Amino acid sequence: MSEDDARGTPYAPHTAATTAAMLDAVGVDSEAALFDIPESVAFDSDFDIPERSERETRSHVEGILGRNDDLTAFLGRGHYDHYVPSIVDDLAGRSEFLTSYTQYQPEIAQGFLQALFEYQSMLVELTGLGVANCSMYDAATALGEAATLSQRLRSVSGDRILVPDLLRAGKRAVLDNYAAGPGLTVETYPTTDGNVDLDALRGALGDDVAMVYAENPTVRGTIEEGLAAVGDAADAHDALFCLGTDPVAMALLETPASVGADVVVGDASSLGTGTAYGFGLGLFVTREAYLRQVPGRLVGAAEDDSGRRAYTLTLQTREQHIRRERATSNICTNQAWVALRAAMHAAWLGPDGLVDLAESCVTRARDLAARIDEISGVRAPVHDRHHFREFVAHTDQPAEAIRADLAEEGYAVHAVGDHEIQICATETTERAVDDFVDTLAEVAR
Amino acid sequence: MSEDDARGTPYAPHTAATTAAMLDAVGVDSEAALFDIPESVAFDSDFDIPERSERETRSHVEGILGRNDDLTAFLGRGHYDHYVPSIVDDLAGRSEFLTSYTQYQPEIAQGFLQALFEYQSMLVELTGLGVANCSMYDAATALGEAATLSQRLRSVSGDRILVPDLLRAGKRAVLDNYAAGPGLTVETYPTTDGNVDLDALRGALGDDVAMVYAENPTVRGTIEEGLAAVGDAADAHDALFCLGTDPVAMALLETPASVGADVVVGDASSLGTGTAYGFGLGLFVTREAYLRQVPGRLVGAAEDDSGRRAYTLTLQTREQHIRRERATSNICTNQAWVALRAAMHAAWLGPDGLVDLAESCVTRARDLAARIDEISGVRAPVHDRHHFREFVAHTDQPAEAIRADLAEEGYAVHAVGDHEIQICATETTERAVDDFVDTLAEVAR
Amino acid sequence: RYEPLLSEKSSETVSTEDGPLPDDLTRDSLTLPDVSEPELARHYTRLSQTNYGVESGPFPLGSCTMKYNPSFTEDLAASPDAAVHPDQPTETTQGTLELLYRLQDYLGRIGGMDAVSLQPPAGAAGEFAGILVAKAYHEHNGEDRSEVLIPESAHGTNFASAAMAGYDVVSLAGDDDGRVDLDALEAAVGEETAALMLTNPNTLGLFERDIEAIAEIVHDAGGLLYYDGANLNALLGRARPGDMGFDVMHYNVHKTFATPHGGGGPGAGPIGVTDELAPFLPAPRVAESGGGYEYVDPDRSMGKVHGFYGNWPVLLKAYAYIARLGDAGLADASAKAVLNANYLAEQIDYEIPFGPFHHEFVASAGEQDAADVAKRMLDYGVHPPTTKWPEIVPEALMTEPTEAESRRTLDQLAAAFDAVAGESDETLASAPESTAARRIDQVRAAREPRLSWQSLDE
Amino acid sequence: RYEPLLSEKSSETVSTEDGPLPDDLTRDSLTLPDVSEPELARHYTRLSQTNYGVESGPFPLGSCTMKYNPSFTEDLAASPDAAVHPDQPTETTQGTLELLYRLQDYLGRIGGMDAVSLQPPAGAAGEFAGILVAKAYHEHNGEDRSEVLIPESAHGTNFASAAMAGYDVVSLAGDDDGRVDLDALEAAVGEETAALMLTNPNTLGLFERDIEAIAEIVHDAGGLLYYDGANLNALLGRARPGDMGFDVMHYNVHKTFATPHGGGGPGAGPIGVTDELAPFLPAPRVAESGGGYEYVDPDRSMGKVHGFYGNWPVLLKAYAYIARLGDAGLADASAKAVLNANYLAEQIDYEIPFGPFHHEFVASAGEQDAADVAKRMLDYGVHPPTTKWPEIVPEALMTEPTEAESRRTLDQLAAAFDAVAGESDETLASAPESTAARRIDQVRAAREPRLSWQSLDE
Repeated sequence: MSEDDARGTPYAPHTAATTAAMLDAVGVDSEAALFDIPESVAFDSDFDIPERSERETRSHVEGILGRNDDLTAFLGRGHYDHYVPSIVDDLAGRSEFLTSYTQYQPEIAQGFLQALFEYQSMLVELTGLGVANCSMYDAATALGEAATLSQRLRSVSGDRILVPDLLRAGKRAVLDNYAAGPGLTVETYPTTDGNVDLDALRGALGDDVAMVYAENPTVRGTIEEGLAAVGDAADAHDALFCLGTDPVAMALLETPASVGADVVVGDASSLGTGTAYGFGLGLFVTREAYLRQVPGRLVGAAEDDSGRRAYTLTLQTREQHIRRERATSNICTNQAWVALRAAMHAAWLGPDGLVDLAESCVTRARDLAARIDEISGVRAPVHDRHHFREFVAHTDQPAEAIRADLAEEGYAVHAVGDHEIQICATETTERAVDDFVDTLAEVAR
Repeated sequence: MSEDDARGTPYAPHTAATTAAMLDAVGVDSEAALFDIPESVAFDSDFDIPERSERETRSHVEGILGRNDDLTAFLGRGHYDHYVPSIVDDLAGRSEFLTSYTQYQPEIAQGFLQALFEYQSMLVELTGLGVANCSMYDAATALGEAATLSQRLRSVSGDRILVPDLLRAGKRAVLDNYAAGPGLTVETYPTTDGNVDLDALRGALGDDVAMVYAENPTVRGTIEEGLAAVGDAADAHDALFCLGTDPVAMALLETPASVGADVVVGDASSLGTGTAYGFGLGLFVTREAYLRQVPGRLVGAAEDDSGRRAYTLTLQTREQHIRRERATSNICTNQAWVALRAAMHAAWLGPDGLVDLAESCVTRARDLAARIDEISGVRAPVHDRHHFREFVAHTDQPAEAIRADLAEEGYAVHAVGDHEIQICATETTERAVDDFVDTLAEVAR
Repeated sequence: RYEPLLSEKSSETVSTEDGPLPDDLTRDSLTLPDVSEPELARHYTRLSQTNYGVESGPFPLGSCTMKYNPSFTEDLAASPDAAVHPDQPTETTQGTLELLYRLQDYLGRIGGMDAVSLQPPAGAAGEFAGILVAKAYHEHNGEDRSEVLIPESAHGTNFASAAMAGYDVVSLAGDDDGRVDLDALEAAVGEETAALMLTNPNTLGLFERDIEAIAEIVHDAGGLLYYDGANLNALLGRARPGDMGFDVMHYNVHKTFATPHGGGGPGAGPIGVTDELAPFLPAPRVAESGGGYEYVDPDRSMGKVHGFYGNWPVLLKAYAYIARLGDAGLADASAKAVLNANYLAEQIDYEIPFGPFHHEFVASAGEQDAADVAKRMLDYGVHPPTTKWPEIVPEALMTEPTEAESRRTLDQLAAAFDAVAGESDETLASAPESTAARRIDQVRAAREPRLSWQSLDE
Repeated sequence: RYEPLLSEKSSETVSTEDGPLPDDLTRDSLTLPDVSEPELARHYTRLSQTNYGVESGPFPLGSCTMKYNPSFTEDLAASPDAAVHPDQPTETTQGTLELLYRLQDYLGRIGGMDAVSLQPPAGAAGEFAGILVAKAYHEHNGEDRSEVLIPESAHGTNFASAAMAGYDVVSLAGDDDGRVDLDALEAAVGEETAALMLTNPNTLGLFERDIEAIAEIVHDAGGLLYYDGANLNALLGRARPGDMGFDVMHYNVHKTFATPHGGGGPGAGPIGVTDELAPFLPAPRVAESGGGYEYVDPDRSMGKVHGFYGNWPVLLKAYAYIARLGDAGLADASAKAVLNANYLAEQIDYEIPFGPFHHEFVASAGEQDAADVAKRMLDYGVHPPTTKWPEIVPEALMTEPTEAESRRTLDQLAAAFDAVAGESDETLASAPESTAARRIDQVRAAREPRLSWQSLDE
């Protein structure tokens, strides 16, 4: 444990004497003798990685991270920063949660199971659909899983997946990989003024379409106005309607169930995690009818031998550790602890707090767009829509130059077109808004 | 819980409906009706303190704290910065420890009691004396308590307390207040080259002396060389010998018991806490013979009804909540949680780690003094002694100017004389040492 | 679920020879537990599992105010910007000083006091400091008063603190209603009276309605009125000690301002005084000066009660709590604390002889032994009230649910009280049966003290 | 100790009318639990108390590698400097990129691989990505191979990942010694073989001694060799997949590099490849450039398996762990893991049919039901091993103590194994009896799925 005294891993308790005694008990005279590795493939060199004390390691890693610039990020496009209360770190950090394993022994995992059951239940309320799994990796992989789900349903035929032309490239790239296995092709449909171009979508639809995907709010922050029609159009061709959203938005916007969504995907890490370089929490909710085809883990209520309510992972025959290549997905390790955090955050907010937060996402974007619209050389919002958290602004100067100038001044925005920047406003940047607007006014003229 | 929605304390669960129902159950129609306060002393104004959301409060407080300059502090003189491993925060922060009460119901407080019992035991090992209490506020108040202890012992008479002339002023001021109650007077004895001037001390001693206090290491970082003689001298006059030290120093230096100390006091927050603006952990250890006169709480081993070992607060009849004005001290709330942290840190270090740390306190001070001695305009160490953690350097320039110039450059040292600065070196400033020496060389010439 | 002592897991003796010091300056060896970090983590995790905290369940300890401790204040206290050495020059620690200054100011407003010192590291230290302020004041006025008056029902620390300051303690019997007996006070007060120490509401939860008369009696005799802040959580925004005539007071920040009790500490016990007493406060205090902050020593300071500046991290948490709640939150905290106490009292079968009470009430266990009642309540999964004190109520169950409890939890607590009320003495005497340790033999523990693992081998 | 659901504590319905959006764009109302922070804190504290983690006790889950998760890595992951938005320009996130670059480099050295992608957010995602890299490679070479070979005893994810990538899975029976049967491999391999997926040591803990011959057979047929990194904790510093002839591998950072399992996740599943396959890695990767770092898309990238850059906080923790241990620590971790498995195996009564094993062994419960053995072990206060898998061992007890356990804890574990070994089927069938929940009826849970609190009312 001491700094000057490291001779191996600090996380094994063996003294030299214990090691010797244990080797003795095993009947060998060295640790090396326990390894059954042919000489020809043995590694007899070094990684050349120095060992460090805990203090030195912290200092080393903090030194590296300190090379990140201290920017105020007005960034969104799928990764959002909402204030996470301290209590979430405190409770989720308890080792009984953080260091526990998947709940294959439910009798000693009731706490985590109940928390995940509550997470699922909150998503059921938010979506209006019947079945939420207890996490996928992120929004992109959840979308990919929705595509493969469409191929497992007897009610759905076809091999085309339709996605909006504005779909974020990273999400599209992931979807392409998930779609390729079962032989699906991914195609785009046009948007108009940020939202689904319903006529164009209808034109693109056909009975060979397996799934239509739309987002609300869209990646540009606009709020869709005719999702029920999208749902109807998909339904008319027996295609799944998959809706991308997030739990904060769902607290205010039309429920996915009410617009006919069959699957809801998205990133729930907007609750409980904050900015973490794209670290996600894939939410996946669908109709009860598709239960047996759901990917990922499900927690169910059960009874124990004493007749009391208990919780357990259930319907595991869908999963890879039992069904192997016929599983509904390969997912094993998921984002359970991130889901725990999201549930804690949602419970901390309560329905009042969550609706307030969602409403502030509308008003902050609207107010900031209005202020920015006053700036000479900028027009905002570009889309004549209601917005959620973020919006696109037109800049007379090249967007890339604006972005770079703002970065110089300590602010980050997205450049999303030659003369279009995208700006996201949440409570965490509240204090910086005035200076940001002034700075933008300077660099934009 | 929501930001826009605060109507009272966020830490009470009452909805308006519950409040109404509860008032109803009590049989009153308003909260105001529950208060039995005469009109004439009722407060009907405001504190004019705004309410803030958690996010706003954090931002507000972080903003204030951010006004502290980012200095590298080569400071000691009673408050020391040693690296505290993460695991201490993690474990001590568990709410079962942090938010628990004094262990008056031992059946549901075994964990904390055992941890305090272990803390006491480690101090017994470090001091060689028989009884450690489970904390006082800090080194100064522990010293004050030692003085009052001397008045409660039949074996001790006299009303003079002798302390070294170099005693830190703050400690002296506290001691004066504790000493005044029982009518003690505090006097100083001279030091020579940092350490006890034994002849002078012998001269000052008499049968009217109740207690002799010395420190090892001294406040100037020097290591005493003849403490056993100090102990003998005090003993010759039936005076208590009280030794001030800290647990890191005790891991290496002569044990208090071996030099005849009757009471050991000091600050143990050098383990487990780090720099915290003088936040302390008063250690108090004494001979078993004085057990019934010990101030503060004591944890003892016991048995429960099933015959198993258990722990409990014991000998409480010494304490204020039972003995009132005849108690051994007024202390009630102590520093239990800080003691828990110190014990965790000591256990993390183990004997190897603790001795290594103590040895590094000697070598770091010695090495830094040697490097500084090379600087033109500086001579170090001033005292021709072995040092622990810190040492005094003579500067040709006025010490106050050096101190101020260093502060400009981001370094803090003590100015302890017209031409004397004091410098403390631990592992936490290791990375800054080279630059510090260069900077000192510039400002000192 | 017995967890061995660290020393029983693994112990090692390390020699200190061949170190950087001559042998005659060092000990020979050091023997301490030697465990790896994973073992350490499990050790303290398991210990924590046998310990009950505010987040474990209801904690209705009368007088102790076990309210919820907001997690975010811990994060702030752990901020690197808060980790400052006390000897850093004040021009480099303006953040720390500003926070302390603001807390002095807030506490002054909340208590109705003119000047505040944050130095005392706990409530009892605040009492000691406050009484020494009073003493310095009297001495400055050339008066040598020797007595401090304290009601019989007061906290034990009041008596001990006054005695530590060198005063003789005069104990005042209460009246039949559980409050200060004005006649007894008149009889006791005199030219030796340095101060009267009073808690209001008192330990029965009762407001001392005659507080103005009490103040007049004490002041007329040249004495000072000291307010013990232990029960301030009952009054926030409704009444202030300063407005009642108190001259000195201490605040218990872990009771009133939600800093955690930490298994016994650390706390902080700031004191507030009137302008008249401000020159006698502990040194130093934080003052504003030219847009910045500095330390100043009060002119006739009584000295110090802490080696540095008190329990800084605790003060920081208290400031954060006050800044979070503001006027409305603080007043609501008191209102809900009082509502909860009254609601709970309404639900339980034990008799409550005195009232109307505020944030706490003292029920009587009647024929039952209050300490046994407490042990039995543990079996119902709740923390019991404070017992056997104040003595004016036979077999006292001193109960303070705080504002943090929900109606649902109060109902559970009431159910536990009432279940125990119906049980036999035998059942109570053998309780608890469901805890990590069964009833502990305290008598033997005190008779044969074993205070370290070293003593277990004897 | 039943803890009600949040919804059973307090629930509230909030209208969304009168908000900033037209009604036709909003839902009507939202119903969710409505609890205060103190209630929330108690809810999750109590839930945690019914959950078993690595700091609760021994956790010898074979194949899962439940090693100790150092606390300091959590602090680093919580650093404000680590909280970066993924769309920040890379010139402003040089710290993040440097850390990722260094981790790519370290993982390459540890696995003997030329190039590493950190993107896959879990082991299974790593498999999927790795197989897609292989597929892209074959396609680039104009080859349309349709099969992936996988030993019968492999992890279920191998099969599922290959299938998700569009491959037919060919399962390979093992030989009598529990290793790959070279004859069976020869028979199965061919021009349709895209890859062989292999764990080494395999799930029985056995090193595939013929790994060079296996590599030759697969490579000769034009196939690639995929290394499942689940058991890499056995080999650190002793052998590297790259040196054995593997072309692609994934690392399970929560198994090998001590990031916490989080009750099921998050993990991270970086993949390493040879130079030949590097152009096909996921986009983007971090590259050094002129003293700084930048993202570059590999020339013939297979695309992406995560919307952004993978599980950044997990990667950060893994880097911190590697930087802490260094060469000596990593090698020692494996040595102690293997020593612990062998020592534990020596102490227990159950038969262990295959060996010599490394960091884990698979005992057989014989006539007992392995799942029942596991339930009964819970009553002894320890976590049981993985059961009933791999199927080659009847009633398998797959046991991996990891390096974190002390001899003392291993002896306790062995005692639990041996106590259960001597118990009757009836005792086992009614276990556990000392846990927060008794044996749970999983069959009924699956037959009548109730997956939300809404479904409980039905």
